[in-house]
Amino acid sequence: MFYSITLTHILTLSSVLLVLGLVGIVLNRRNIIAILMCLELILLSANINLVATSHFRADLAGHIFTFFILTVAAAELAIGLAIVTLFFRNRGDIEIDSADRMRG
Amino acid sequence: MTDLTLLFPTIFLAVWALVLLMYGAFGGSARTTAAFACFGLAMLLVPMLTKPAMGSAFVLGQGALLGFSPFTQLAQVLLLVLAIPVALLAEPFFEGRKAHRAEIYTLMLLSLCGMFILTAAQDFLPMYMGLELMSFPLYIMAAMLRDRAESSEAALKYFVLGGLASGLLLFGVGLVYAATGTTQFASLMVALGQGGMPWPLLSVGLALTVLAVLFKLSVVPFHMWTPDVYQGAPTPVTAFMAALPKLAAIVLLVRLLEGPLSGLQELWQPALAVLAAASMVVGSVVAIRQTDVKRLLAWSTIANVGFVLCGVVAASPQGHGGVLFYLAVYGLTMVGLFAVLIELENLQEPVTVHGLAGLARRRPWLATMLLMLLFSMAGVPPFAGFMAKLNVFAPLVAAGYTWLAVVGVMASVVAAFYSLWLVKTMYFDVPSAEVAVVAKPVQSAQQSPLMLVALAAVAVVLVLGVLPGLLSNLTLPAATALF
Amino acid sequence: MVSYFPVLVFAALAVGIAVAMLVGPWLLATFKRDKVKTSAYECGFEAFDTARRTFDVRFYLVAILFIVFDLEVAFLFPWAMALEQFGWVGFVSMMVFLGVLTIGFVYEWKKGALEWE
Amino acid sequence: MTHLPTILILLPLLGALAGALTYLWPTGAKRRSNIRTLEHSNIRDTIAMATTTGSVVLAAVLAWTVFLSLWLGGGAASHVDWFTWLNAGPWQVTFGALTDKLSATMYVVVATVSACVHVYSIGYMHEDASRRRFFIYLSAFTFAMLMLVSAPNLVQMFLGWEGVGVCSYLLIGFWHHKESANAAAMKAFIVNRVADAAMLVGLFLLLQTFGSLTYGDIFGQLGANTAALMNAVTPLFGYEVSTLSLAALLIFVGAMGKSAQFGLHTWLPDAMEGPTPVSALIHAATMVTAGVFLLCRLSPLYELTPDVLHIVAYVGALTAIFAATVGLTQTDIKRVIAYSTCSQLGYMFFAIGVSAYPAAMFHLTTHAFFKALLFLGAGSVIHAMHHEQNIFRMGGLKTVLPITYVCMWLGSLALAGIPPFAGFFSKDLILESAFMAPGGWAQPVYYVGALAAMLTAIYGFRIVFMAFEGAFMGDEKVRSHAHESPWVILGPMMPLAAGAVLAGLLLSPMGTLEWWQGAIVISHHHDALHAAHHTPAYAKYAPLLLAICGIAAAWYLFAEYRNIPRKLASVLAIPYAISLNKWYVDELYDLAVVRPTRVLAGWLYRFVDQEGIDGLVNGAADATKQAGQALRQTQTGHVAHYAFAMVMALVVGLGLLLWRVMG
Repeated sequence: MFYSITLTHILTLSSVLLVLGLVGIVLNRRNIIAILMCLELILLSANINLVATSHFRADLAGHIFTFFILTVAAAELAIGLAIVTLFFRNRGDIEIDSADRMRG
Repeated sequence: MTDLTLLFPTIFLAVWALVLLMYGAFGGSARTTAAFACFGLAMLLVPMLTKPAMGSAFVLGQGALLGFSPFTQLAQVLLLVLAIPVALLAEPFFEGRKAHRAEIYTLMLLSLCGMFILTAAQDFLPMYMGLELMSFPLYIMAAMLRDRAESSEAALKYFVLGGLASGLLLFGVGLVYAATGTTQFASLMVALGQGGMPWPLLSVGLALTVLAVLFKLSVVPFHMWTPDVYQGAPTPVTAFMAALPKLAAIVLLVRLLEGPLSGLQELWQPALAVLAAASMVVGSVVAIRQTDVKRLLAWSTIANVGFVLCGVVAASPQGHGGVLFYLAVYGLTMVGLFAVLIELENLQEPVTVHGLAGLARRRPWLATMLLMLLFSMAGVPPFAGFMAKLNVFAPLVAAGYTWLAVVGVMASVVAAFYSLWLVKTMYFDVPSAEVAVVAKPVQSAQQSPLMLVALAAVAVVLVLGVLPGLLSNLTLPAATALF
Repeated sequence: MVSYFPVLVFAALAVGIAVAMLVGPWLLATFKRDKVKTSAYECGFEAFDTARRTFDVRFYLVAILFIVFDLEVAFLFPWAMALEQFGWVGFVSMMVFLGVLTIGFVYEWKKGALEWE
Repeated sequence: MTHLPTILILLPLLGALAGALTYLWPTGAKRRSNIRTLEHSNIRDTIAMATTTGSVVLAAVLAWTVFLSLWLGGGAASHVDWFTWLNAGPWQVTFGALTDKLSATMYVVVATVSACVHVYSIGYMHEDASRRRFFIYLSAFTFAMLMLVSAPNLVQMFLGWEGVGVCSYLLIGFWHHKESANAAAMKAFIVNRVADAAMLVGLFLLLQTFGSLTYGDIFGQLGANTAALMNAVTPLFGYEVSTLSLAALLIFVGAMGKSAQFGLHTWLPDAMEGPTPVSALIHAATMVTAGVFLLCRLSPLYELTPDVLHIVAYVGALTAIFAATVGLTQTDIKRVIAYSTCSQLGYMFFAIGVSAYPAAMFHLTTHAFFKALLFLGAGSVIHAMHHEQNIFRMGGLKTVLPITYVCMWLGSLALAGIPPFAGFFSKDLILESAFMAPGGWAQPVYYVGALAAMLTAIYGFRIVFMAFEGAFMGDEKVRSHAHESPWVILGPMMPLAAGAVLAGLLLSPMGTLEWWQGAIVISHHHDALHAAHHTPAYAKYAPLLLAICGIAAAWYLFAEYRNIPRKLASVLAIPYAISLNKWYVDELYDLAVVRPTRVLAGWLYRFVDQEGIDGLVNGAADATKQAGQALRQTQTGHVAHYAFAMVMALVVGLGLLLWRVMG
């Protein structure tokens, strides 16, 4: 049973995660932090793709790629948090729907 | 061991950025940092022009991580040439708002470093790293005016949507990797070179990677962040975003399409044609209903990206040469326009369409420069903008995409309309009473580099309009080397 | 399944130690309860309060700084394992990486980001 | 040495730019009114005059150096590339300077006359408040003209062609406060535009046929695949027309406009509204000869299209006789000379028509000297007479203007073709070539030309005698103030006078094909020039005899018995009216072209433009605006909406992609 897990299964899993992340961003009407979490989810789904492929194809490139993504994702999150903080200081809340001063 | 001289410009930018960061942290003033930044960029031009290095760096297996072709080289030189005037814009803007920080130059240099990596990437890994290194500083720079709500809102929107795009890119890379077992462009080209349609997994993965680039280019329908971000970001940052990343991203797009994806031309050519048409039409049409000048320029950027894509769709040396030509001219025009806008903001002129009324009377010099740059944007000969449009439409017709050229010319007419509308407002409309009161009186001496930048932009736009050969003699061979 | 035997041993050991550490104090130690000792451990928050209140923004700052430095370890572990095969090139590369991180660290120190107040 | 042509071409441009820079000179206090005072702009005017005149004089010296080193120094033709202007794949346009005998001759003509005119203008325009502008235009014109003649390809040639057109427009309308000057400038521009449109089509045809507009490429292909190219056809209104002939004809139409040939000549007499130095430089010596030059330059092309050459010959002959008859009755001194220019250009064209290109170029050169001299002389008279231009209000001026009188005599003798003056040699050669053209088809042209030669002598000396001989017929007050012009005006006329006397003798080798060293090509099938040596004596001397008779008649009619012409006019009322009204060409155009166009335009404006197109355009504009508004509403400002749009686009795009890939 355990051995019957193939790359396809894992790609399906990662796709589900991706869709969860996308839906989270699109449907979320309240919290910016949740959007950051959804972004992380998308990145992680990509990581799963890479690691799984790396494993099944016995190729190291995917692993290396994943390390880089992790680091970059951390930096991205740091910037995201900083922007959210700034936004909070200017507005007094972090509701994503309040960010609609500019439109049209 | 890799030949480091190939990487010298990229490494130099990163090191110089860190040096400036430390200089600023240990008490260096923002003004001197600005000078050092521009000095460094100018110095870097010397080796890049005199000793253009060609070849591959970090060779692994069939391919390499980075590759330097004439196309990449020329794109990097153009990026550098555009970066210098943009860096000059920051000081006069931020000084007046007591928000001039040394960090902005570090960020600019780092973003430029990212673009250098992006334009040379031969593998999805450096492509991703370059894309993020280019984008992260942009997110931060957009938020640089810390007490303006618009500034942080712009940064937030840019960040969220940019993060989404790069997430999709990574997912796509994962799929490509799963399908082919490689992330290198060269190996991918081999894998795709078998002929026939690619299997679904691979095609979805490739589409997702291209999407991320289209997002950076703000191609319709991935454009929606653009107006909000351009409007909210500090004006020099907007200039930076309008001029530089577009060039870097299009170079990557061209290298992707003419490299690994060259076998799939029948797939991407019609798709890009549709997107180009949509961008030209939507960008031009929405622009005519704008009231904020920065926002109007953002929509015009979207339209201009559509024009540029026309050259990509042509998929010929002439087309890709025209792309570089167009973006160089467009970037410079944008920088010039934003220089004038900053000067107007500093003079407390309202930068809305109606606020420009009567500008020709109040500030004849600024109005004249604005006029010339807008004419160039509208594609009026003898300005360079006309030659730029010609250089993308002609190859398009040669490639058999006459319908797209027709759409393009019609969109140009609409685009010309809003440019000339601004000119008309400046020259013939009577200002409302408030404007006359708010605007500062004419200052006797302008000591800022803004006028210098705007004048230089006007001069180059004129010279290239009359002598397009000066630039197209460079772009055409560079693009020919792609094939 | 033989190859998973070490895991079983590992699991058994872990459970054993955990149980020992829980049971040991209960057998050996004396108990003097007071109010602080019995309250739940939280850094700077009331333990039982509305969960909707906002966090102090300085927590975010620390989090931001932490995230970045946290991840260098992800590089350091594999690097340390394979250093022998990298040779000097690998060593110098990592030193450059750490040097860049150090510059970031120096920067935030100089900017006073590490001060709580 | 190789860069001398480049330098001499750029010098006038530099002069003009330096002159233009004086406008940036800080003016100090802002002037309240727009009225310029002479004192105010004096220094800047002087600087502008010095830079423009100096640079053009220097250019003239260099032009002679280049010319003489090519002719006597045995130098070879040279070609310098400046830069590549357009690089559109296989089609390249490289600007440069092609210096062979043909262009070197034009350098000399253009630069010499221009230098004389510049110096002359210092005196002639010294009372004009905006003379600085005048000098800048003059130098700019000289530059454009040099660009035209030095061009190694038809693109640069066309740029110069349009450049001289613009400068001519600006200079004709120089006195823009005069309604008539504005109208004349517009007329010149519009008539030339009609011709240029034809020429552009011709150039496109050449580009399509040869894939290049560089002379070298075109001539090379003409030599290599002569037969194939001659058989090439272009469909036109259901007929198949020889491509080469069509292109040659269209380019000739362009040349007709610039060189004021019959049908497109109407702008030239009106162009006399410009200051007289302009008439001397542009409308006598240089710009109007550009058409002649161009056809000579393209001689390898025209030699393959004999049918077009016949048309050229007939148009030239018609122009020669037409302008000569009109010149007989005009009263404005400058208009008479203008018609004479028109007529002489007709000679040049029919020389080309009989393949005697060297004769045409020879006449172009000699004509430049004596016609510029005549114009400058006329200018001197006008200057002395306080802008009186009607020769019937002059008379007996030889005592007042002795030097001008002599100059006018020399110029008129050269014009009439009396040996040993310049015009004799070149005109003689042209007429002989026409007479001896193989097959004799051009003999009618010869007779027309000989008749025109007599008329030329009559109207040429008509001005001299009316203005300088006999009794004064104008306002006594004007005469009492009249005086000989200063030397700054007379001086520049001296080199031109020398040219009018000597050019024909000295430059007579120009009349042979060998002298041009390959710059001109003549097919051996129609080498009229060579046959001209064997002209029978009666044909050779008849024109000279006619010309002498003409001078005698002029003396009889306009100096001795001045009342005879009036009687003649009443006896020959109909021919007189036709001549006086310039064959009613302007009236015909007014009736056939201008009025119908106006009526049609008015009708189109009311019914098609205002109601149809404006309605359509405004409708389209409104629709666009509404679309913009609608699309604007989709830009809600909410990140989630933007992300949703992205994801939806992605889903749709991927769906299409998968459908395409799998299906």
